[in-house]
Parts: sequence; C-alpha cells; structure tokens
Amino acid sequence: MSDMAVHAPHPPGFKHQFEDMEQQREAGSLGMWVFLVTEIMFFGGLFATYIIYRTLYLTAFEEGSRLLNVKFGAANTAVLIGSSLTMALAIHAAQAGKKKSEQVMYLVLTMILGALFLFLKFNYEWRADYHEHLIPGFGFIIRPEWGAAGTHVPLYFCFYFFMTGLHAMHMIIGFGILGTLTVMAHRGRFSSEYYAPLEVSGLYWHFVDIVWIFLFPLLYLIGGRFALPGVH
Amino acid sequence: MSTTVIPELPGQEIPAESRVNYLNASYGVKSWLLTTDHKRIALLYLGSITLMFFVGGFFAVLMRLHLIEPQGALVAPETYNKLFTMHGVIMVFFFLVPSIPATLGNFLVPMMIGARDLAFPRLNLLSWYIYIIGAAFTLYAVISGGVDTGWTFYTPYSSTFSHTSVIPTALGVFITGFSSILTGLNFVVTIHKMRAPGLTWFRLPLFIWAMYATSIIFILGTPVIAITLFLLGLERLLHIGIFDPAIGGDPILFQHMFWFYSHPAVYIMILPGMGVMSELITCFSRKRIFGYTFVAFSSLAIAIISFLVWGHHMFVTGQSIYAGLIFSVLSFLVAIPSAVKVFNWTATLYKGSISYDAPMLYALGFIGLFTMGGLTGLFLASLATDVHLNGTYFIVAHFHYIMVGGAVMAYLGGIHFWWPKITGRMYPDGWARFAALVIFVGFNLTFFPQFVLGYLGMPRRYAVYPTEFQVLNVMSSAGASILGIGYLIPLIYLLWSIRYGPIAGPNPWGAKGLEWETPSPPPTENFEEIPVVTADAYDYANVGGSRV
Amino acid sequence: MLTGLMQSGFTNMAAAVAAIPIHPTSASTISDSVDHLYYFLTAITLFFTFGIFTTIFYFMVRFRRRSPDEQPADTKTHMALELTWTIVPTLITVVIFVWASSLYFENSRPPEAATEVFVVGKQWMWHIQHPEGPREINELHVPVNAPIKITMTSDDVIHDFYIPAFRVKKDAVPGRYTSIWFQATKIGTYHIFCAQYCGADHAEMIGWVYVMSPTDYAAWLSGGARSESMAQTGERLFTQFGCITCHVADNTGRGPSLVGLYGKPEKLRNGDMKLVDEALIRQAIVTPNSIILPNYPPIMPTFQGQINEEQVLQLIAYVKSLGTEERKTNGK
Amino acid sequence: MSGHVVPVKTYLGIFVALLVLTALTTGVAFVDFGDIHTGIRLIEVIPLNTVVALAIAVVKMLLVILFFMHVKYSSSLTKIVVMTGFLFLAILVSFTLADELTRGWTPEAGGWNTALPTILPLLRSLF
Repeated sequence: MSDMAVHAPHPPGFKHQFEDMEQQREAGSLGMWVFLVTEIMFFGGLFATYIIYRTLYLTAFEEGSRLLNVKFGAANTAVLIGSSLTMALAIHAAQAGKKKSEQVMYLVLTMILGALFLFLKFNYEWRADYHEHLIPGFGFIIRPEWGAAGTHVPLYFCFYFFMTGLHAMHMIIGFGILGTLTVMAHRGRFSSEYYAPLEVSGLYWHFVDIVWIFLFPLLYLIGGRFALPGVH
Repeated sequence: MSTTVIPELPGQEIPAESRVNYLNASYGVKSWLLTTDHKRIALLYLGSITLMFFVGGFFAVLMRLHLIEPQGALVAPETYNKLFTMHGVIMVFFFLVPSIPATLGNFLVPMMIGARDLAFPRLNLLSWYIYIIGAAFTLYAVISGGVDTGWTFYTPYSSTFSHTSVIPTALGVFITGFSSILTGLNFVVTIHKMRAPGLTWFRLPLFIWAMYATSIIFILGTPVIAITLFLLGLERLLHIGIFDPAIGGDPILFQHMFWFYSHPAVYIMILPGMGVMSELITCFSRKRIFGYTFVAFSSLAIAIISFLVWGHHMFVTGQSIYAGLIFSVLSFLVAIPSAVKVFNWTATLYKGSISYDAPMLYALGFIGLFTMGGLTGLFLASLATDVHLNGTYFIVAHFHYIMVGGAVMAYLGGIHFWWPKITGRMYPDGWARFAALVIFVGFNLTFFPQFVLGYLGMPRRYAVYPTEFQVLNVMSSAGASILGIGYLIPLIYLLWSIRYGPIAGPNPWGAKGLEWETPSPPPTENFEEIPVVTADAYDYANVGGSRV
Repeated sequence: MLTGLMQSGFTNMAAAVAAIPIHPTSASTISDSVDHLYYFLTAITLFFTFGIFTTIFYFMVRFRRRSPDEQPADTKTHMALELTWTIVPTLITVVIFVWASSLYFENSRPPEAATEVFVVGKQWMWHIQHPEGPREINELHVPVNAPIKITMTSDDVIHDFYIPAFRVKKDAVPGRYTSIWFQATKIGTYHIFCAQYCGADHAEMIGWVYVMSPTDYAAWLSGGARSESMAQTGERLFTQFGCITCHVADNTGRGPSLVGLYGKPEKLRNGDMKLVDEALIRQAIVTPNSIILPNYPPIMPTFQGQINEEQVLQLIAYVKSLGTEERKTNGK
Repeated sequence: MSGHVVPVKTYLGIFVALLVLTALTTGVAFVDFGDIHTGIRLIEVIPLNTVVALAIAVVKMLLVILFFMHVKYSSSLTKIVVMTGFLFLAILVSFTLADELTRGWTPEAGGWNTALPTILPLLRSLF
C-alpha cells in the first residue's frame, strides 16, 4: 500500500490491486458468477437428495405437497420476480446515469418486495404449518388420513423447511447487501462509470430468485395437485 | 519469461533487512491479523497448517506405536478409533487440502502472473479466518472427547450409532469448506483477469495451470460435501430418515455424495504438487518443460475426469455390476494424464544440467513415490483385485504414497524452493538434503510393508490384529519413527534460517518466472512496476543460468 | 515404556524376518485367477517404477551439472513421443480393464447349484445360519469343493464380510441383501474379517471359516445339538407371529396364499410387476403397505421392530420352501 | 465503462413473460396430463405434469439468466462458467440416480412414528 500515492488518482471504489476500472469490474462479475456456481452445486446437492427421496416415497411426498398453500406459493413467486425486475431496473438506473433518487427508489422497492415475500412465507405459511403441527422437530403430528405413507410425510417437510429455510437465509443475506447498496446509492456513489457493486449484487439477487423458481414447482406443484387424497 | 521491463534491482547492494518488503512494511500483531497482503496471508496459513500437520502427525505416531503389538500396545480400541479418525480428518481437511494452494498458491499465484495481489484480498483474509474457525471446531471436538467415525463419516454409524462429537467435527469440516471455496474463487478470477500484459495462457507457469485445475475442484466439489455434512448433522440431530436405514434412509446415498467431493479432493491434494514438480524439475535441470501443452492440459483433464470416478470407492457396497464397470473404466482414464505428466518430467531431465539441491531431491523423490502410488491405484480401479484389496492396508499404503509420498514431498520441495523468496534467507543445504533422504527412507519403510499387509488381507482401522501381521506392522512402525524425525528436521533448520540463514538474493537458483525477478522478500505490491512478458515459461535456453 | 515396546518389537522382528509373509493363502476357485491379475499388475507397477527410477538415476548421473554456468540446449516438443506415451498406457489400461472386469463378472454370478448360507452382521459379531438349521456365531463351516452362496445383511451399521483366503468381500448393508459366492478348494481354517469400520470393536469382529471334507462336514451337520432347519424355524415363526391366520395355504384366508409364490413375478395394485425374491419378501414383512396386491385389502401390520433380521431370513427360507414343494408337485 | 445497457422495455417484457409463466405453471398443476410410458426400465412411468412444470421452470430460469443477469450480452467466459455449473450438477444427479435406482434397495417404514424428536432439548444436549 506504500506506493498508493505513486499511482495517478483513481475513480471512487478503485482497488489498488487492479490495473483499471474495467479489469476490476470484470473480476467482480466473474467472481460472483464463480460463487454462484458453488451455490448451484450447494442447492443442487440438496435437490438431488430431494429427487431421490421423492422417487422412493412418492405417496408421502405428494401428501405433503398437497398441504402447502399454492396461492401463497404462486403469489410469492410473482413477488420475487417483481423484486428481480426492480433490482434490474436499479442497475439500469445507474448504468443509464439516472438520478441517485431513482436508484434508491428501485433498491428500496426491491427490499420491500423481498420483505413481502418473507412476510407471506413466515406469517402465513410457516405460522400456519406450526399451528397445524407440520414442522418436524416442533411437535409434528402424523395424521391418520395419510395412512401408511404417513411415516414419511415428516421427511417431506424436513426437505420443505430445509430448502425454503436455506432460501430465506439467502434472502436475508441479500437484505444486508441491498441495505448497503441503498446507503451507497444515497451517497451518490454509483454512476454510469461505476456501478459494479450493484451489478454483482444483482446477480446474487437474481440467483436467489432462480432457486425459488425451481423450489415452487418442486415443492408445491408436481404430483398430487389434481389427485384425490389417498388414491395412488 | 525473461525479458521484462523490470528495472535492474538494487537488491544486491542494500541488505535485505534495510529494504522495505512485505515482512517489514509494518509491525505488530494487528498488522498481521488484519493484513490483506496475499504473502502475509500465505504465511498465516503456513503457520496454521504446520500446526495442524504436527497435531495430525502426533496422532499417527500414537497409532503406529499402538500397532507394534497385535493386541494393541498403548490404548483402548475406542481411543484407537478416535486416533485414526482425528488423524484422517485433520490431515485431509486441515492440512492436505489447504497445504499447497493456501500457502504456496497464495504466495505465488499473484507473483507468477505479475499481479499486485489476488483479485479479492479481503476475501482471502476472510478465508483464513474461516479456516481458523473450522479448525477450532475440530480441535474442540478432539478435546471434548474425540470422534470415532473415520474421516469418511459413513452412515448410519456416524448418524446414529457413534457416541462421539460427530456434529462439532462435521461442522468444523463444513466451515473449512467455505475457506477452500473462497480460495478457489479468488484464484480462478485472478488467473483469468489479472495476468500481466503479454502473459498468455500458454506462457503461464505450469504451477498456475495446476492451481487453476485445483480451484475448479474447490468450486465444484466443496459445496457438495458441505451440503452432505449438513444433512448428516441434521440426520444425527433429528433422525429425519435421510441416511439411517432403520428409519427409511439410504446409507449408500451418503457415500455417493461424500465421494462426489472426496474423490476429486484427492486431486485437490495432488494437482498442486504436480504443479510444484514442473517448476522444480525445470529449474534444477535448466530445461524447458518437455511437452508443455500436454502437462498443462493433463491438469485440466484430471480435474474434470476426477468428478466421474467416485463410484470406485463403492465397488463392494452392492453397486450394480454395470455401474461398477462404468466407474472402473473412468478410473483407468484418470490414470492416463497422470502417467503423461510423469513421462514428461522424466523427459525434461534428458540432456539437462541437473543439480542436486534439496528441492530437487524432494522432486525426484516425488516422481518415484508418486509413480508407485499412481500405479497401485490401478489395482483398485480393477474390479476383480479391488474386491480383495478394498478396505485393507493396501488402500492405506496406496493413498499415503500419493498423499504423503506425493503431496507432502512436493509441498516440502516447494517450501524449500521458494523459502529464499518467502524469507529472503537460505537454509543449510546439507541439512535439507539429509532431511529429504531421511524422509524418503522413512516413508518407504513405513508404507511399503502396508502394501504387503493389505494383500495379505489385513483390514484397515483395526486396533488389534492377528499375530501373523505383526512383523510387517513393526517394520511399518519403525519406519514411522524415522519419518517422524525426518519431518522435525526441516522444522528446526527452516526456523533457524529465518534469523541466521545467509541472505538469499532475488534469484538464488537461477530460476525463471516472474516471482524471481523481484527482490527477496518481495515488496508489498510484489513488483515495482507491472512486468511485461514476452517469452514462454521455462525459457531457460535463452539466457545463461547465472547463479546469483 | 516405549523403548521397551520397540525392543520387543525388534526382537520379534529378528525372529520372524526370515519368514515375512508376502502371499496370502489361496483357497478358493477364484483366488488363483485374482492372484494372476494381481501379479500382472505388480509386474506392470514394478516395470514402470524401476523404469522411471532407473531413467532418473541415469539422467542424474549422465547429465549432472558440471559447471555452475552450464547451459543445456533447448528442448523441442516431440509430438510422436507424447502420443506414444499417451496411447501405450491407454492400451495397457484397456487390457487391465477388460481382464479385471471379465473376472469380476464371472465371480459375481453364483452357480445355480450353490448352497445358500445366511449371514447377519451385528456390532460386533457375525451371525451365520445354514438352511439345514445349524446356527453359528463368528464361525462358518463349509464343505470343500462345493459352491457356497452367502446372502447377507446387517442389523445395525454397515459391516463388510471379507474372507482374504477366498479373495471375496462385500458390504453387509442394513436394509438390503447383498451376496457373494465362493467354492473352497483347500481343507483348512481361514479368517473372516469385517472390512468396513463399524465401531468400537470393529477389529474384533473376526471369525473363522472351517473348510471340511464332505464326510467331516456331514458329520458336523448331524453332530451336536441337532436343531431344526431354517425353514422349520421359519414355519414355527409363521405360526408364532400369526401369519398363518391370514396366509392360508388354500387361498381362503384374508391374505394371499404363499404357496409357490417364490421366484415368480407378481403384479401389484399400482401396476408394477415385481419378482418375488428375498428382498421383496423382506419388504412385505417389514413394510407391508408398500407392496399391496390387487385383490387383497391392505390390512397386514408391519413387523418392523418385532422381528430381527435373522427371523426375517428364517421366514424367507420357509416361504421359499413352500415354493419348491409346489414346483415339485407341479413337475410330477 | 463498458457493459451492455438493456432497455427498460426488455426488462418489462421479461417480467410480464415470467408472470404469465408463473400463472401457467400454477394453473396446469391442477390438470392431470397423465403419464408418459417410456418402456425403459427404472423410468417406466414419467408423469407429464412433472415434465411440464420443470420445463416451465427451466424456461423461466433461462429468461432470468439471459436477460436479468445479462448473460446474453456477456463474454463467452461467463457463459462457460454458467454452463459448467449446470453440467457438473447434471453429473452429480445422473450418476447418483443411476446407481441409487439400480441397486434394488427397498425403502422401509420410518422411525418418525415413534417418539418424534423435538429440536430444542436436542440443541441443548449438542455441545
């Protein structure tokens, strides 16, 4: 760091180890993509396990799936897609050199939509599950109407809570990032010259959206939405 | 990589101490614990993994002492089981996996590609802290009673039957995994985006290719072991029925997911060693590497094929014959690139100017031991012989030939080679050669008898064993005591050299590569000015190998 | 203490150094062919290891640095050489692969005539049952020159049934059946090891195979406390667990008759065709609701937790015996 | 500073498409499409509903990746990185399934029917 002073003055946000802003931006973007690949493998391992046990205990998993609230699932999908849109628009606002108030507005909108998602999930879905004794480890009750498949419905709910919980955790981390970005945007840090943090965080936020795009059909929809309970 | 625009360095006139370098740029504990300099982080890693190496090695010594007597000389079987588990966990996850990448890789990747630092220096520091937290969890598990599942954590033993600290250990390994991921991510981005002007992919040192291939495995494999250990923890805590057959789980699924990471992880341990080899062999024979592109691409081939062979760990689990055949043929396939490397290293020596400096002795030891380790892998990829040898001491011998004979020899060779660059000091060469010899002899005496033991049918992880295996076990234990001393010698003279060693100068070996064109120890930003590269790596023929 | 240990170790070593064992007993029909492959692989390993070592040593001496500023000529890439040492190892591995896999393939298929012996691994012992009735712990008596098929499972964790002298090994996995077969060629006593780490006393999960001459074996079978055959025990359990109240032989009960069921494909309610084998019978006992037949109500209770793996095997033996009797009468 | 600027109109179009697809996938989940009978062992019966649901999810994912995440306008390196991720995921899933489904393992009744565990006391006993 001793020769920082030797270098010519750099634009804001420039890190000493890079040659120029372009290199820094590309490195940031590639870094996030590589990180997302690890996320793909991380969630992917979980999806693989889910697929195997779904194949083995089809009836139980369909029983479990039927107990989820499709309305909230679908509504939440729409909310999350909306938040992806506002995130993309926030980046666009910076890219196109729009006012900082516009960047801040889109970022705040993104957070509001994200919060709405979590609110619906926690307050309506998970809370209802708790009252219906559907959370494994928190007084789960196996219902007689599930019949023989009943002993594996808790396994389905384990997957459900683990996968949606992990997804929710990623969103909460996303809030931290978005909050920081909002403060930075408010201070006018981003411009059409420098918006790499927005862009990189956007990739993360969109990835969280993609995970949900798969969780929704896998957990809520496939198998058993149309079937009558108890008939296989 | 010779003609660069680095100005002639004044390093020779000014004593190393008085010049500002990364070691003396700032002082105090805080300047180390909050550093973002890749070279300092490399040293933090060096210290921590050395500690873990000796902790793991201590367990190994106890094990070998115990096995002198067939009925067990030292400890109860339960304790022995904890010893081999902790030895495995610590050596694999806390020493071998981070060994070369996190120390030499961290130190050298930016310097070899002519960059001031890694792309994400703070992430790099974070990865060290994550490693330390993971190690703390695991050491906590040791103190709180140990863990006895074997480093493989096979279910349902680990998920249901073991009464030891499985969860803290798994948590430690889980956490450390993120340290690997961040290191790998940093390397990939740095190698892609931060190469000096003129440094094209095919001018890169082969060490960089090896680090790149290793990083690919870090990135693609580590998340899977993370999620697997997480599920294992959940299973153990809640009995959700994923891995425990008594409640509807499939114990074999754990093995699939475990080996999806852990087989490629073997290549995490050996690929960097192969990278070090290419540097050492070329330098000490003053030759361009024979078949650069073959060696470079074989690293990538190994990294990719390594993800397709994990089923060979499961030939005797009742895998279907056809799955066995596929995994077997793919396992043979991964042997080819390794063979290509060995032949190319040997051919590089041809008509070279070979010197016998200590790093070179380690390198030659590596080639021999790795050849044996790799070839004995063929016994295990072959279905018919694997049935007999799987789960015996043959496996133990095989992977120690790769991991200790290969990876650790390369690691030590690399440490000796770049020590003058890291510290600016030379170590006593005679002692270093002596240590290399002791390690080579001790290693072979320890592990060669284990091949025979395995063929005779002695299963591994046995705290007590039938008397007919005693002679070979005693030989192995005798070798282990030599090996143990062999590892202590470098520790002593390297520490000594930091203070008392002669000043090394920027390029004591007459080596090629950007890292040798900057003073030793390097300044904080590595280069006074970013070099421009106009030649291939290992361009030894163009300029005489002047020795400073 | 340690020096004492080392001393005793070295004394023993000196006594035995002349007779270091390097080759395990070979006592089955497949062990020699596995050994041949092993020798071939050893030869390959030695050839390449010595080849590489010799070359390196030769180069080290021949091309040692003679003066500090010596500069060898540049290396040229030699494509033909590269291809040679890529292709030749590939061909060698192809040979090994084909050899090893065909051997494995042969060794995986038990002959029709094989006598079945059942093994259940438990922490930390082997429970062994012969169809004729005798039950053993950590001991397995078999006749020489007769094919034996071992069907195994585990009551708790994964174990591994390993007889080095026969070169056979397979995991005993809880919840499913795996099998190996061998035909012993030499009368003698050989080790059974557990080769998959299974907990505290893993190292003491050691048993013995007694390979006996046919006459000795017959004497062993008839000697001692003559117990009932596995199928007979199974029949007793069949009554004891009340199976007999529903599974009536003439098909008048609430459950299907089990006569002649074994070895035939059966259509389930969900349309799947399943072969009635050991695994399916086990599944039917442990989780009856997972295989419901079309014409019967799903009323069978689960026996999980009330029945151990050995009893399941005995019931299977009984069901199998029903099948064979039926086929015999059909044949006549 | 470079970086492709995607017009707002495109973003809105993609957003609408994603909403439509969400509605579609929810709607068709309530319609029974029947099964595909492949005649291949292990995967004899594939419910068409699952195929449709996953196909729609893949399309949605592609829209997000290509437009929201700008991969359509990115360097080939980014494209390779993304594809590598999915390729290795495919390897993990397909190889594991290939063995899991062929090894003839029979699932068993679960232990949840007896003494369901509760998390809090377990967490307390953990360390």
